[in-house]
Amino acid sequence: MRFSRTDSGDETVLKVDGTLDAVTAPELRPALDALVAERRRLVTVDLSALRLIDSSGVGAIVSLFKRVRAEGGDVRISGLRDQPLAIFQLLRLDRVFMPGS
Amino acid sequence: MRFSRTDSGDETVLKVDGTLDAVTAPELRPALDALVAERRRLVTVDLSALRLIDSSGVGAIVSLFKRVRAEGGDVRISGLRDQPLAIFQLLRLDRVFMPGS
Amino acid sequence: MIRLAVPGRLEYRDVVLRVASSACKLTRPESERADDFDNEVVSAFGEAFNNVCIHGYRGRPPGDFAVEIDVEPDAITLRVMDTGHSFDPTLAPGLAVGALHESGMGIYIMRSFMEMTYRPGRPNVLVLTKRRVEGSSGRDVEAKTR
Amino acid sequence: MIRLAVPGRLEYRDVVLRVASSACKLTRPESERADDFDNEVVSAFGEAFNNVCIHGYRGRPPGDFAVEIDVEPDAITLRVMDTGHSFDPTLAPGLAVGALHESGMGIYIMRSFMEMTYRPGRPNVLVLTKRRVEGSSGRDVEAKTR
Ligand SMILES: Nc1ncnc2c1ncn2[C@@H]1O[C@H](COP(=O)(O)OP(=O)(O)O)[C@@H](O)[C@H]1O
Ligand SMILES: Nc1ncnc2c1ncn2[C@@H]1O[C@H](COP(=O)(O)OP(=O)(O)O)[C@@H](O)[C@H]1O
Repeated sequence: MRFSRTDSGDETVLKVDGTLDAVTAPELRPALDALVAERRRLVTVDLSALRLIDSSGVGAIVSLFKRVRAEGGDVRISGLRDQPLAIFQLLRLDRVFMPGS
Repeated sequence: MRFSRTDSGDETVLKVDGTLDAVTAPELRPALDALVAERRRLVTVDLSALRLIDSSGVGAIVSLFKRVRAEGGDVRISGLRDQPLAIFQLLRLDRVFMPGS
Repeated sequence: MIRLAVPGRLEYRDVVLRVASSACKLTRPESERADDFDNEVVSAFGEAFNNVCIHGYRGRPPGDFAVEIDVEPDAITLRVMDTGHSFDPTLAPGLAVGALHESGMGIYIMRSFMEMTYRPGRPNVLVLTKRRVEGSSGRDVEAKTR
Repeated sequence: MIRLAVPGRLEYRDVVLRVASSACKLTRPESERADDFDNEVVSAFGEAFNNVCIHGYRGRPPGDFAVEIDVEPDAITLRVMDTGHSFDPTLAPGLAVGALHESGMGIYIMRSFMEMTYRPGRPNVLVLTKRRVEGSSGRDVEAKTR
């Protein structure tokens, strides 16, 4: 797993590549906590280069979503495909994170 | 393994992607035999998208080399990198197939 | 049959999932590419592995995570064995669809994507099976989990 | 320890090599990428697998190809076992460097890239070992095979 964060105005793009799972989700936590602490308005999680996610990875993103919303912000997901798309569809989370689609 | 052949004048570029090994080298044989039968002058084997090769794969390319040379032609390799490069260097074949480098 | 055993520790997750993913390829003609079948098998099996490491060996030195994989044309069976805590999978909370869970999704993912049976014991044996359906696609999943 | 067993047939090559390649990652910090070490281990081990399938089980129904992989920080040991024909690796023809061989390169590749021992028996046991050398790179290979 590798991630990169890009801020522009009120929006933050968090790009997460590789595998987000029980092994790597804990490594992402501090970056997620920082987004909440900084009360970012709009967080777009770019998963276009994510190959694999598991329930721990989904849990980390859902936790981010709840906490950012609690501060009045929003979280979107972009670029979902392949195995991560299958998981988000199964859990009906595609509608939560991609309300337009 | 996937391969594609492109002829332009006297030159043929044979691009081999993926893995060329004991499993897949036999699948490439008919394409190699055709190059020999057609007495191609210059064959460039493009290995820029080859991830893995083994001694069977090397054997197939060496066999192509010998037979094309016997007909007065030549075989070059382009794009060698990673594991395939390590194998060609070990066997001192990089000098045979990339005489300029 | 493919047999694999690793210590029941999360650091072996990549080894274990690569075997499952490569085994999936043996269920179809070489020309076909990875598809929903593979994604669903790897997803379900990955949750089984996590659970053994996280729950099965919680509070004790980790034993092995062992798996026997049977590959047929069009079907795969993964027989997972561990010597950790047993559990009752029927007690796993049903998932309120669309609700925002942060955990408790593992067994739901396994059951949705594959046939699953569990027999507690020494070892505990969890069997995950999936058959390729003629003309199947992601749409199958929707139907099955409704 | 990682233990893997598959039928000694070439179609299992991908399964077997993916395990070795993933095991290599366990020998280094997560941040470092695949490197010469991995390439050389996978190359050598792939030749060992081919030889068991092609020569070991020639003319008989294939038994298993089994491997035990020991991973330490900075080193890997692969212990390959098969129940096929035995052979004498010291009789393998030395390779005339730069000559155009079409076969007979497998044992040379194994010996060049890893430490190798072989003990014929039931099972035959081939052990391949490699240690990461401080500040090592592809240049090591040149030195070692000269
Ligand atoms: N292999 C296992 N060994 C022991 N307990 C398990 C195992 N798998 C699951 N469980 C139990 O079932 C519960 C539900 O599992 P799961 O749906 O995967 O969600 P989560 O792992 O997020 O709790 C776990 O919290 C745990 O108590
Ligand atoms: N696992 C094995 N079982 C039986 N014989 C083997 C085995 N590995 C190698 N050999 C013998 O050693 C010879 C040299 O092997 P190798 O250097 O890998 O080249 P190649 O496989 O191309 O012949 C083989 O031709 C075979 O006779």
